[in-house]
Amino acid sequence: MSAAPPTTVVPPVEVPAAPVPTVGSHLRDYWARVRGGDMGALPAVLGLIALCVVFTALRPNFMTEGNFANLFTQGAAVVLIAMGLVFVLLLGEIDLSAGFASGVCAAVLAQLVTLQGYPWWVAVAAAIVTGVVIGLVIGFLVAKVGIPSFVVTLAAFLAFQGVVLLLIKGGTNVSIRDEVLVAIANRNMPPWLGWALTLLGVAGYALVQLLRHRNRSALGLVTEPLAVVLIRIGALAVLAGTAVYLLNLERSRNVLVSLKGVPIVVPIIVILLVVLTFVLQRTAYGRHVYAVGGNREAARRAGINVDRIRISVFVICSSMAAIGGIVAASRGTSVDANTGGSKVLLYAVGAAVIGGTSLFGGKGRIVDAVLGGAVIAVIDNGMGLLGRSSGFTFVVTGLVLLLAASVDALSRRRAAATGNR
Amino acid sequence: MSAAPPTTVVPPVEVPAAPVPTVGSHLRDYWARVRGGDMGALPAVLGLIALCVVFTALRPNFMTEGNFANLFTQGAAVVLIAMGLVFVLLLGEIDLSAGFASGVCAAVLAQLVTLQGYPWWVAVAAAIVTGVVIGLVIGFLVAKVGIPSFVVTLAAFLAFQGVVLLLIKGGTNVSIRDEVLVAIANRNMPPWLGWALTLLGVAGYALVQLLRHRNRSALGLVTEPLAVVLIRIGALAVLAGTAVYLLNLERSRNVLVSLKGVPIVVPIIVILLVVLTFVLQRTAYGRHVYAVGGNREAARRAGINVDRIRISVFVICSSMAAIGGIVAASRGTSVDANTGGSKVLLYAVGAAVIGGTSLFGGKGRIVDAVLGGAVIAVIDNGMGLLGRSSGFTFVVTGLVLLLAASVDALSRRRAAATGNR
Amino acid sequence: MSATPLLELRGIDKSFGPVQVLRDVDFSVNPGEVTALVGDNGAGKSTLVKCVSGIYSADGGQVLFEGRPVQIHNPRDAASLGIEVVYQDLALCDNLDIVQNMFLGREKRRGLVLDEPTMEQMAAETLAGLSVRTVKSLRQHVSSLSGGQRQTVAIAKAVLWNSRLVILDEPTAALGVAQTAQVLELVRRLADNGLAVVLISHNMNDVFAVSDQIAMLYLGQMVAQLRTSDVTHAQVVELITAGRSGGLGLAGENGNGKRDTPPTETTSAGADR
Amino acid sequence: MSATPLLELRGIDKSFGPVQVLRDVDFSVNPGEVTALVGDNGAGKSTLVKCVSGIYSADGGQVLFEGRPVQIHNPRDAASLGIEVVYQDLALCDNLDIVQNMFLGREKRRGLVLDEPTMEQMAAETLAGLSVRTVKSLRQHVSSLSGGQRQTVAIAKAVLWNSRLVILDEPTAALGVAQTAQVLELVRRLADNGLAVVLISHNMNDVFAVSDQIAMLYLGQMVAQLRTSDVTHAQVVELITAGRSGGLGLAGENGNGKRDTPPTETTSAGADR
Amino acid sequence: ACGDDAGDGGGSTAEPKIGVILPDSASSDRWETADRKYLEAAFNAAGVKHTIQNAQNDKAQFQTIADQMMTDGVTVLMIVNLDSGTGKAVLDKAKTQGVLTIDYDRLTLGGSAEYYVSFDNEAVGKLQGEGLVKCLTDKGAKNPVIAELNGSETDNNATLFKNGYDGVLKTKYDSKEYTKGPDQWVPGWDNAQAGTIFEQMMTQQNGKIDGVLAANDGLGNAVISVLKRNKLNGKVPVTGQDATLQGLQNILAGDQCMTVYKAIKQEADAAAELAIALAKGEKKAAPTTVKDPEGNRDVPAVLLEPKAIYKENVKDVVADGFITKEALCTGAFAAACTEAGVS
Ligand SMILES: Nc1ncnc2c1ncn2[C@@H]1O[C@H](COP(=O)(O)OP(=O)(O)OP(=O)(O)O)[C@@H](O)[C@H]1O
Ligand SMILES: Nc1ncnc2c1ncn2[C@@H]1O[C@H](COP(=O)(O)OP(=O)(O)OP(=O)(O)O)[C@@H](O)[C@H]1O
Ligand SMILES: [Mg+2]
Ligand SMILES: [Mg+2]
Repeated sequence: MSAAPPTTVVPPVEVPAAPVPTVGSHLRDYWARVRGGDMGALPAVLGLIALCVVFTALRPNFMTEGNFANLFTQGAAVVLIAMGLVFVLLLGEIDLSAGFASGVCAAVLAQLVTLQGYPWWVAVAAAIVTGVVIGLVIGFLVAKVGIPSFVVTLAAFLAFQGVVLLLIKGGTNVSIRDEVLVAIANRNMPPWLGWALTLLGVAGYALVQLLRHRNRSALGLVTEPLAVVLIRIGALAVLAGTAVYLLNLERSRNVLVSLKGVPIVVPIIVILLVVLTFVLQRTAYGRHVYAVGGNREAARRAGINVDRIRISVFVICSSMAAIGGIVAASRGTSVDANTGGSKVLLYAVGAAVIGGTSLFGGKGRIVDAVLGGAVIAVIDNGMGLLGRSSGFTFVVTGLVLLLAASVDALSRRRAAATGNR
Repeated sequence: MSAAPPTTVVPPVEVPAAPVPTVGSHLRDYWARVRGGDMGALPAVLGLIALCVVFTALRPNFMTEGNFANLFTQGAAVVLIAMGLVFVLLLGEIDLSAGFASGVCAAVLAQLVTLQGYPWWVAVAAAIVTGVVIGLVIGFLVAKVGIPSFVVTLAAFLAFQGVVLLLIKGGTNVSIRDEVLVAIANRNMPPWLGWALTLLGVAGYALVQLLRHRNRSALGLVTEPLAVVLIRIGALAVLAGTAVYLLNLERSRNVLVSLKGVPIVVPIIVILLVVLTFVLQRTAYGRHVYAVGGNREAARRAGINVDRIRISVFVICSSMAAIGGIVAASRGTSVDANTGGSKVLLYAVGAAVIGGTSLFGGKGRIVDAVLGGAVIAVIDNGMGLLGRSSGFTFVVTGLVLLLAASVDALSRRRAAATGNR
Repeated sequence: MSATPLLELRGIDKSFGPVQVLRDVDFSVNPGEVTALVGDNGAGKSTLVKCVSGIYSADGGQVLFEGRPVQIHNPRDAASLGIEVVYQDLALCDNLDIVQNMFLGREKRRGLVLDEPTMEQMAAETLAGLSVRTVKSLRQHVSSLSGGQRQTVAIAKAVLWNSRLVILDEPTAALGVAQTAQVLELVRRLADNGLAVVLISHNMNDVFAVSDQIAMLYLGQMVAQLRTSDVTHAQVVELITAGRSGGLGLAGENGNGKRDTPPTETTSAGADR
Repeated sequence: MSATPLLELRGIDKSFGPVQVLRDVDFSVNPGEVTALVGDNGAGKSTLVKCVSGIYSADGGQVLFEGRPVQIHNPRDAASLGIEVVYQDLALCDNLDIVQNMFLGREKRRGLVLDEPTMEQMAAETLAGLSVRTVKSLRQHVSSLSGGQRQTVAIAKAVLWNSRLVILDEPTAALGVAQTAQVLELVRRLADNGLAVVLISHNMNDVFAVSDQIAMLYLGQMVAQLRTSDVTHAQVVELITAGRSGGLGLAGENGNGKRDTPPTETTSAGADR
Repeated sequence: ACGDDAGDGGGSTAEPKIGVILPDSASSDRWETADRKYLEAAFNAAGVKHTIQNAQNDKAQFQTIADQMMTDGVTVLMIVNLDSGTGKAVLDKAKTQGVLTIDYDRLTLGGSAEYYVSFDNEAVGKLQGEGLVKCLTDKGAKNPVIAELNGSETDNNATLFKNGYDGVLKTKYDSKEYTKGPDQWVPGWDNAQAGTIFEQMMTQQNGKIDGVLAANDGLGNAVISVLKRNKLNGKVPVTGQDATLQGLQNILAGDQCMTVYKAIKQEADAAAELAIALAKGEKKAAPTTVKDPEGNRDVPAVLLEPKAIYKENVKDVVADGFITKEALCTGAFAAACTEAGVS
């Protein structure tokens, strides 16, 4: 060891065990992070609250149980498509065809269930399979052939419009009359079922959180204080409980019929939210999605099959588009050449981006799509209540969207200034 | 200098003067680069030629003087908007509102020239100023407030639809009857003028190229052999000459009227192409655009005013959108709520991307927009000749677009495999 | 020294477009030894490593692993042969945290679910062994790490696995005094445990301190591969900066000829010096 | 040694969210001298540099330039004061070529038009002075350069201008033997020409070879700033790894106390050793 | 796949060929499903060459198609304009090329077409207004609140429809018999958007909407699905237009009160007849003229009468061959069909 580092040999030092956090230190850290600009979902939530306050001030009807229920069914299709898009955006890719892919899948559904008379589950399965196939083809063209996803999905965007037209014979409106399919976006669960599912969900969450806490403590790793975990569980319980309570109130305006309960789409969205979040956060696959999005070359060097990941996200995206298409068809009780068209795609991408997903890949969560989708649904819902000319509505919608997004932007600017990126 | 690098002191060695290139070595190098996957504009040009061959085989009418002239006026608006978008894409930003921005500017034009009776040049100036203002606002929101450009321009996309509706009062459409404005996209130059401008252009190009060659040789820098420069000048002359010759043929199918000459939009596009290419390639500003797009942090550290660059590209983009809007208004001799809507934006972005511009910034040229725009114009033009149902047309358009893009993709895949990125 | 080298390269060529970067390169690595790969800036060291690890495909030549010819088309192939690489351009995912980066591509799981606690523990142990003291949390994104901390993470990532050949491309470039000592010690320990180690470094002190053999690249050509004990500091520097030193190295000055002593011989014979 | 330092930092604090990285740091740089800034990985050296060059804004403290307090909000402010920095994370634009990168932000022009031939010539001269031999063409994109070549470009870029203070953050980390020698010589030459130079390096040999003063950071605190002639190799290593050495450095072990000898004094007095 | 002659001689000597440009396929399904079919049939019967294309609601595309058709050598061009501006540009260009033109369904203001063939769009709106009044009267509604869901604000026909039904409803509003409720345009005739808009109308009115004037069957169906969600379907009368399969089924189910049937076959046949004549160099006399206020000329015109369809006369549409019984009377609708006398 002739001329190697001179004289002093320094003993290896342990990574310093961080001090055991307390509730207080936890909150202080959180506040320091927020002040440093690392705000997580906070801006989207604040934007949402601001919007609700404004619309309520302008139209008191905004804050009614009925309108609250409307919000869910109105936003459902966009949120579902946005959830799938998050995967694609996480890789820094784009899927412009997601809107019309949902149209194609809805058209397949309509073909089978209405025109050919198949039972609903065959049609639903066929629609989802269609979505999977679309995703496989797009993914193959992007990952294996190497055409930029913007171009592939622009081509698909055009082609799918044609496919919808061909499937539903040049633009007829095909009605969906199957009771099960119509129920998805138009019926509610009995109140007791809503409560039961809520209870189940909260209990499950509590179990997972507490187990995780125990596990980490047992291994001697740094953990949040138990109190923080409990507070989080409590918050979820209160939030979910309030929502279910409100949705279980009577909202019929007609004394003869009763209208209450949680809309059936809500548990569908919640379940998909949980499942997809699990996939992204707790499985190796999800980890690899983030890795490929963050640094594709590094992921490749780490031995990840990058092509497979890239194909898979398009499959997920198109499958979610299929589900979104089914919900849209259910809500409109019909499929036409516009299903999945017009603003659906831009709203879906917008939802993901407003929620905090980056178009450059590597950053984003499923819940972003839900929060961003909520922002967009609230804007559309509120603007609908104002009832002004289309020109006015367009302008104000644009401005409100901007406003909601600027809350987030200002927080991020702070982060950039202090060097936290 | 106690323990610094030991013993051998190596004398500084000159950067080896590369061997003086010959025509042969130049071609060999080019071929090695092409084989290595660095193909420049080649794939887009090949794709274009392939498309022309296919359409001519299907419909011999495709290859007529009349149709050749049509191509230019049909593609003009999209190409102009795409040229502006290249700047925005070079920074890795996006402008979803470019289409409707052109609509807004066209609406301003129509307002002034038709409804208020101002002379055409006032209206044109006002339209372009509108474009500049739009760009400033978007740029400010993106660069200074820090909202992602996708969100800002999505909001603008919505708002501008409303603005157009408000400006032209709902569903009415406003005719453009001013002769000068109508001429832009609908009239041709007298044949002699076409020849004169061509001559001027080719001579100017030759002058610049030869001067540059002399300059570099004088300083002893590596230069292309003179023969290569001359070949390039000759190729341009032949290409431009052929195009002008074809456009100067009689293409009227009515014996009573004559229809020949280069459409007036062509010199407009060519001049903008030259000016914007000059700005990007030969000025410090252009260099900074590439730098910010390649590595924003590095550009900032090099002392570039990144915010100013970011704002400026949106101004350029919206101004070009304004010009595109004017051309579209001229071609349609009217402005309505759909001007700049439907596929204009996607086609414009698609044009830039097909030409080789990256959505992630740092890579792209103005001529990409023209080549990509030509691909899209040819597809639309050719599909128009086929005359099939709209479902079929949509599907085939998508597929053809994909095909044209895959030429490029396959070449780039080769580049990636050999490590040339 | 074992009979067959673990890794042997024969006549590797590699061009980027018109530029030829590697020219007929031979190179061999024995298990249980540290083979240093040295050369001037731009000599082609990193390119050679990337050809071995499947990042680039070589234009010509043969790769033998344990004497058998192998095809390495991508990093997965390399990993399945037991080759681990620390790249000079570190290739970490900035959007992931330290633990996530260290286990990228080989996450520990329990059933479907990632086993985060185990990974966190293992990461902490490995990092502690590399003298990392200033990392505040293992859950920090690597984008917020200092240059040396990033490098340590990359090294820790490579040595976490049961590999047979570890290639380190300038691993200590950004490291502090104590960390460098730790890494060199680690390199030696790996070799002593029977692994083959390739160490690329510009620091001749480090190279002479830990290596058993030294391979010298000069402008894309392998000028010599010699036992460390058979050369001096000054000779190595001369070989990598001028291509030859005395009777060693390329035949002609700035040579385009073949080397006069084929490396397969020099490795065992040590040649004259 | 001149009376007022060219650059003086007083009580600089910097936190990233909940993590405090710099704590009450004092630092001064004299014109005509090479001041080495050393410290362990993650000590905060790069962060300190970035606070000076306007990449980060410090949370507290004062920056004095020629004795006058200045506000540096972004790299343009720093450049207009005559501060040039070579960053550890090199910050080159991969999509530009070598010449374009070297003149980025200060392009030479003739009227509106870029003066490419002049820039190409100047770049070639500067690079030749830094022993770069393997670069095939100055019109190569920097993405295709080797690690050392990239570093050389970054260094060449910083010394091309008439600056007053040059800060080099581990400039020789990826460089070969000859290139390192050239850069160290360049550093010395810059200082001899009256510029102030800050050199960050982990290589104590280099530090002792060229520096006039050494400033030592330990876990975000400045433990001492001393004349190079007043300390030994071993003392410096001990100071940066343990925070104190004999009477030097922080008062308490792993100290949270103030240093016992304020650096403004130590610079001139050299303290005991 | 084509042996056309290049057609690059003078216009008069060319072989007859008819080009048709349809406007879109999204605002209404008639263009692709009905017009294209009937026109094709008529042209084939007469044995003239033809090409029919759809501009997909894109003006630039519209002009491109027109250019392409002239390049392709059509001698008669029949257009459904997207707006008068582009329409006029196309017609004028055609004129300079010696191509004869027909305005189909939509009049190009200031244009130069030889004929105009259409339904009377204001009359359509009037039928819708009257239909709503009839249905409300049948229900015996007292001072009903009326919601209006207009078509796309950018579609001139939507404005004409609105003029028609507003003419009827305004007298009711003025006489305080009816109350004017929310009144909104649906961008791009988008049905999904229409659903949201109507749902918000309901919210805003606290559910107090007693009659809905929906401008076509698609919008009507969107309204009906919202009403169904609130279990109000059948209680609130909804109008429509186009006599689509969906609309007719909704009428049979009692969810929709009426639709307007436009005998597209008649319109197509009339237009085709004129076009074929023009192509063969004849010039037929038109039964009437329409005043073009902008071009200040009387355009020879064929105007067809729309027809209101209620449950009672759904059978007329089937009898006309517009919709087949098999398609209409599937499963659940068989009984309703019998009841309504569809055979
Ligand atoms: N993708 C590429 N395209 C073109 N040339 C390349 C590319 N990658 C590397 N080169 C060139 O190949 C040569 C060898 O590069 P390499 O990175 O292997 O050098 P190195 O020996 O690792 O140098 P260093 O010590 O500086 O890291 C350099 O001259 C470099 O410019
Ligand atoms: N953006 C950031 N967010 C959070 N922590 C950061 C950030 N940047 C740096 N740090 C932390 O600050 C500390 C100092 O980092 P810095 O880069 O200044 O170290 P350094 O002295 O330059 O080390 P090296 O010798 O490894 O380059 C490190 O612990 C690092 O993890
Ligand atoms: Mg290297
Ligand atoms: Mg550092």
